[in-house]
Amino acid sequence: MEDKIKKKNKILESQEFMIFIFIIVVSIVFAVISDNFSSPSNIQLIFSQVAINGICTIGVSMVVFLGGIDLSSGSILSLCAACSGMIVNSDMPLVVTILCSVLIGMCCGLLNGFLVARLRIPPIIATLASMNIIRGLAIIVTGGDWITGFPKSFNGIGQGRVFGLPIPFLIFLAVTALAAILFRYVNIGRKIYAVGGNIAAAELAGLNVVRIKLFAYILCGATIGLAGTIYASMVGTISASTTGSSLGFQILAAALIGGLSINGGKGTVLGSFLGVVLLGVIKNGLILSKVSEYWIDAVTGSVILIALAINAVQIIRRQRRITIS
Amino acid sequence: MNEKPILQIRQVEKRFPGNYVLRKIDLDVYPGEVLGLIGENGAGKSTLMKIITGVYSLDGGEIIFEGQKVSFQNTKEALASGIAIIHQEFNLFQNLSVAENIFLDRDGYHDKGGRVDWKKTRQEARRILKELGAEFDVDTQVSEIGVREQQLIEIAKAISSNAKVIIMDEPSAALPQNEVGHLFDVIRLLKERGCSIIYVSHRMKEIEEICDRVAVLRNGTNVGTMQLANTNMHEIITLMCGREITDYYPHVQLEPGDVALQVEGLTNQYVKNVSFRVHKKEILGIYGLAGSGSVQLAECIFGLNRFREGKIVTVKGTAEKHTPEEAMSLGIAYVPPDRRREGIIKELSVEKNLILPQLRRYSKAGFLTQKKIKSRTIEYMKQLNILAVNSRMLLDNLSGGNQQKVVLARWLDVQPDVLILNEPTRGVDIGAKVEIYALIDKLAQQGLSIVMISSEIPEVIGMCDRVIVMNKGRISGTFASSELNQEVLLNTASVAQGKEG
Amino acid sequence: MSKWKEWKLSSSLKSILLMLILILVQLIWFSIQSPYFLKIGNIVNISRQIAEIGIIAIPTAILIIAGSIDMSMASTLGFCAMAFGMMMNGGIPIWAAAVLTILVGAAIGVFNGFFVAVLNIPGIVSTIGSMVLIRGMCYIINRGNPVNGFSEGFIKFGYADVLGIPVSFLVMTLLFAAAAILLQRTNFGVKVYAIGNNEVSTRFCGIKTNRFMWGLFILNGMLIALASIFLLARLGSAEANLGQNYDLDVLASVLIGGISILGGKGNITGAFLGLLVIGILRNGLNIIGVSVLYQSIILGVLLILTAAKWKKVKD
Amino acid sequence: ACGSKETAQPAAPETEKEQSSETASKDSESGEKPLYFVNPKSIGYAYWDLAQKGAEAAGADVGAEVVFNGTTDVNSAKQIDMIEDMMTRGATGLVVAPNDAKAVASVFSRARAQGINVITFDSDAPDTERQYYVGADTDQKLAEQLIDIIAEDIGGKGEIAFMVAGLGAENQIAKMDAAKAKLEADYPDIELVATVSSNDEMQVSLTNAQNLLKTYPDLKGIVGFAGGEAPSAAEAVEQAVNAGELEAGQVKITGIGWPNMCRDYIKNGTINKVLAWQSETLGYAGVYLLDCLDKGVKIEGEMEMPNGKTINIDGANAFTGLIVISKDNVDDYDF
Ligand SMILES: Nc1ncnc2c1ncn2[C@@H]1O[C@H](COP(=O)(O)OP(=O)(O)OP(=O)(O)O)[C@@H](O)[C@H]1O
Ligand SMILES: Nc1ncnc2c1ncn2[C@@H]1O[C@H](COP(=O)(O)OP(=O)(O)OP(=O)(O)O)[C@@H](O)[C@H]1O
Ligand SMILES: [Mg+2]
Ligand SMILES: [Mg+2]
Repeated sequence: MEDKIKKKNKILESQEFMIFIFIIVVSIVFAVISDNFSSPSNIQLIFSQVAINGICTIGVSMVVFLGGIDLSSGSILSLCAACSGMIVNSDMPLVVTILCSVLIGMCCGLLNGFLVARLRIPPIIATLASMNIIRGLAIIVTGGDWITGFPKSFNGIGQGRVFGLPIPFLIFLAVTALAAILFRYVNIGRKIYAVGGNIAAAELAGLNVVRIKLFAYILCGATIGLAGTIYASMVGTISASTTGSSLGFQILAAALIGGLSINGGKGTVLGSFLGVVLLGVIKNGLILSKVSEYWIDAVTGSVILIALAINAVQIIRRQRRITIS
Repeated sequence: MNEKPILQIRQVEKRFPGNYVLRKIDLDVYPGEVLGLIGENGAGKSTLMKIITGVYSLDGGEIIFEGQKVSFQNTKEALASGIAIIHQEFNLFQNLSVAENIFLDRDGYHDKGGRVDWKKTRQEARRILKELGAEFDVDTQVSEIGVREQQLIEIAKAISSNAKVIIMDEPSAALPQNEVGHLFDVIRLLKERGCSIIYVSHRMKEIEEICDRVAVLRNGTNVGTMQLANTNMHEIITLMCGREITDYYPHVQLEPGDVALQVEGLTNQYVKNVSFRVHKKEILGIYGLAGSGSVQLAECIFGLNRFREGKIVTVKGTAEKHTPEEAMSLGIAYVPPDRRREGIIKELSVEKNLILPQLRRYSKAGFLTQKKIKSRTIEYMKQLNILAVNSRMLLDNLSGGNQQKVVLARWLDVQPDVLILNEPTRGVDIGAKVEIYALIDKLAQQGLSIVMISSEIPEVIGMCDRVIVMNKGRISGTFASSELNQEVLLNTASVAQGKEG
Repeated sequence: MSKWKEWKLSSSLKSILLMLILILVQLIWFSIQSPYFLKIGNIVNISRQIAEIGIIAIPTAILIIAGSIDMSMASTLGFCAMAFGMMMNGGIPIWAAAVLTILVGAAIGVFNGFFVAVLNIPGIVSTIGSMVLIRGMCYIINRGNPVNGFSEGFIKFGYADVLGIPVSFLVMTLLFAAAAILLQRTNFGVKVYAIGNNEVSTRFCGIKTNRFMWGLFILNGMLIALASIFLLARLGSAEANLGQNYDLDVLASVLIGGISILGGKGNITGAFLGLLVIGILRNGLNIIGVSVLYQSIILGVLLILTAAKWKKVKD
Repeated sequence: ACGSKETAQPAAPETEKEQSSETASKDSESGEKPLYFVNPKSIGYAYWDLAQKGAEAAGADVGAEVVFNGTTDVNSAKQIDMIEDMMTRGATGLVVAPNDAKAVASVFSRARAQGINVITFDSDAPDTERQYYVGADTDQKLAEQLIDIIAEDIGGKGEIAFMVAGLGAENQIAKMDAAKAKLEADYPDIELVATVSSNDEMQVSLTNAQNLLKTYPDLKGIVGFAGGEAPSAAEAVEQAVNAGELEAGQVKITGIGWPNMCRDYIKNGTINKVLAWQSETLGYAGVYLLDCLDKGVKIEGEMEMPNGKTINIDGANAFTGLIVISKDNVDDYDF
């Protein structure tokens, strides 16, 4: 009985629950302001709009759990999307395209992992560097050309729907679920949390920290690779120099709102998921509410800060309340 | 002992950049024995233990375990072969649960595909903790539990593996006295099962109580290994320090002077209506088990914690709500218990660590007065016998005991009327301890009031004039040191009292 | 025993030495590659081009040493420049507008510092929020239009020099010198390093760490505002997206300069040298005519080379 | 700020030429080729790649060395740094697509003072000392033509929306202002309901377009003022039509659009017409005009360039002309 209450309190106090409430509140506000916001088709739209950033955010969350960071995610997305487009245009089947894209993403992840784990470069520097390098590669690979004109058959993965839900969103859900399972029930996932929590202890305990870091970065790359193919299919045109250029910061914002700590070891996949959804709802809602185009950034920034502030106040309150056992 | 040793250390050598740490060490460990390992701070105990378990590589010699030469790459390999270690510093994942900290990545607790067996993890954790006399929720995050519980987890980690040799590097440093009893019960149990223990500690009482043999390290060499039955503690300590120590508690009780600090009705969520007075030239002890509120009390007095009601009065004034800065201006200084987290600043020099609370005094128009700082630091290094190459050495490169002395020097330099010491000798070797005691006593003689919060009973009894015992945030008894003994202290500290927790 | 000291000292010396070698190598290489590189005019170019980034690098370095960071610096730069321009266009005398702009910077610092000092949100987190918000403000204050049409005198000021040295570069150098003295020889410096190393211990020493941090953010805002004045004078026009991506250059110089992103370590001299490395690299590659694409790859590789610890981990 | 102000005098080059005989003679003495620096707004885009091709081709045709380089991000401060660096390197002529028309004024006047010829292309900087501007047409003409196209598409009345690359970008603002003026003057029944910006990210412009369709159910038309906007809008419309949320032809789209990106949408009727020009020609013309300035060739009227294309000189402007791309001619172009 007491256990149940405790569990319930835990849920109510969790960051995830707070964002969930925040999403609901923001949605209600938008629904009041705009007639269209709550229409089923708009909700579908929001779902499909958050999918690409969402999948990438889940990927990057894996390295954030580790105590890492990935500023290069936008560049990786660009490279993978461009390559997906080029592969599709050379008449490869979808499966091959996805596999190649994922593989390329993994290579980028391997690069990051190598820099961080082997050369022990602080992740923010390492990925700042690889951001430059991979972006350069993407532009060179495409020769700066637009990648476009994909066959109709390629539209499915980015634009199709199953049970009325956009396929990209379903993939986003699946990725989230898989990641959640990985980080809750699988040894390697727990080890990633452990490394993020206390790397010195992890090393002393004989965890192969280098391999764990590599794994997380490669997995992150693979996830972004998957998102790359979806990007190509959904957006239809890729310009390597701009694709995902603001992605890195959007992901960070979503993850941080979702309660992940930049120092690692903290937060959940669900938190990232909700963070992404919150940002997506805000962006969609602001336009639907006919907010002046000049105000959109400012309002988005304010909402991010408000979410962070509410969470901070909660943490401060909770710390006051914790009594020693 | 005619049996063959289970673990043999042969001519082991270790160099760190610039200095020899271990020189041709020989040491045997026999099955089912508890081998005490003692030595001054920096003698090389931890280093030797880390070499055995593969944390460090060795530069010479060999390690033979069960007749085989071994060289582990990391603690996990050592553990798999049957040698477990409890490190001197906590190595816990604050963000993971108790149960998981014990069994993370352990074979048998996840299947081939890597799926974690949560049920088994929890059950086993619960079982082992119970064995240790601890009954806390294994699902709690480590960040939410106290130091004592954390130490128990470290111990649980080591004994959970059915190791044949368990190395315990100062496992009792963070445990209150009453818990040490539990630990010893467990050690005896392990011993019965034939497990060998290497037990490192600076507390001679413990060595005396639990060990069969004791090895003494000095300056990286093994200066002697002996049966405890054939020797006495005095001899061991003399061997360890290289000099004779006669007077452990040099305290002389003085006629107390005027009231220096008066605490009235302090109340917040941790402490309930606490009032007491400290006089000049008096050493007041505060004793309490973990969670008794003694730490919070000290933090309240020093302005680190808010209190709702009550006030603090010194000769220099009265405070109701205040900050550490104001506490300092009231003449109060505070040496916190967790040296690494709350005391030192690793990457700053000895000098700068010293002057930190008094930057204004050591600067003119914001510019540091370098000469004054240096001479003052060197003064303290001499006075407290701080071993450092020079006053600009980074604190990170000092041993723990010396770091502690720097923190002490920092607060003495504030020239306080009241000095609050929270666990001032935690993890410090006997020699240094005695030095610190002598220093404390000298300060009291000079007219300082000293409040000493400690969980080490002999220290409390030996050093204090008067002792306040705390329990669940309240004062549950006040004693003159003459009427004190271990039993009284423990009883007063643990009586059930009041309703709320 | 004395050997430890040398060994420890050298690690910070090492990174400075590495910088110096890098600069030397660049100088030699570029002057071999192009006869124009070592011309006075080009040196002046380089110094003018790095000035604003340098001015921002100073508070950034200080913040990072103190264990925080301001991700909104590029937005702040843009906003201050726009505010400054609008004030001038609104008829406020230049000097008054400059003072007001620095106050605007300070106000942004107060805002950013609030989240860090009062709400205990890490700087890297909260300033990502303010980055978006402040950029949004850039669009709001002039409804997205660029601000320009300043007096001749002001534009001249952007290229003004003293004895051939650009004013902005002089100011930046003076600020670097001041910061170096501040960090090495004053109370302020001790506090910065102490907080960056161990905030809790520092607080336990009676230092109001939160308030101090807040102060650092205000200083940061003010210096960015100063940089925005020079930038605006040089450009003569401020678009709403002014300064975008400046943060990456600033961070790269500071980090290449050996300042640890984890706080508490590194020194301002390193940041200055890091700035030179990047400034010379950009200019040199431009002059030889290397495509910017390869430039960014080269920059990435350089970051890696300077930050990598090639030695083995164990012991 | 429309690009049609006449500031520079066509005759000016000759006099300048004489003033700067120092550099010129140095070039001819050493027999070195002139060095022309062509500086786009940024690099890595197909649009600028084509401009590079054109510029380099022109360099080969007129016998000049052409260096084509720009920043990776749209950033006027870095752009100016780069121009300065190239001046140091001894460029004898500049062809620049300024990110910020005002910010380049100072560097242009220093270049002119050193006798370096300056031409803007793609985007003008009319209040500077640049000698000529090479563009497809003025921002005003372009915007007006786009409004005419959309007005015809939607039958002269209804709600429309604008999609731009950057809200704060000078050339986007100029086009928007002209378009608004045109709407006000000629099409009182057309209502501009919203403007959204994408920062040149395709994903963002797609999202923007989708949101527009949701927000304004009565929306009749979308005008895109940068190359990525119209195709994104078309993509959004097609997806909505496929999902059954929109009727085909309900929302018309026009804008600046490159044939390769819009081909499918034009062919299947999602887009009726877009306006385009060949950046290759712009690059070519920029270098060609620079060379004319250098050699003292008279610049006036309709000029045929060595590659066979013609440009129209109108005061200080040189126009290569806009192409209306529709079903009929979309296959004639490959860019
Ligand atoms: N990481 C290191 N780098 C260089 N030298 C080290 C390092 N760690 C330990 N040492 C050296 O090892 C010696 C022994 O240290 P060690 O930690 O083994 O002492 P100890 O006997 O465990 O002391 P204590 O009783 O305080 O725990 C020190 O004097 C020091 O010179
Ligand atoms: N990086 C280092 N370089 C050189 N010497 C070091 C280094 N780290 C530690 N030491 C030396 O190691 C010795 C032991 O350090 P350590 O931190 O283990 O303290 P300790 O001996 O365990 O003290 P205590 O038991 O009081 O904690 C000290 O003498 C110190 O000078
Ligand atoms: Mg030790
Ligand atoms: Mg130690």
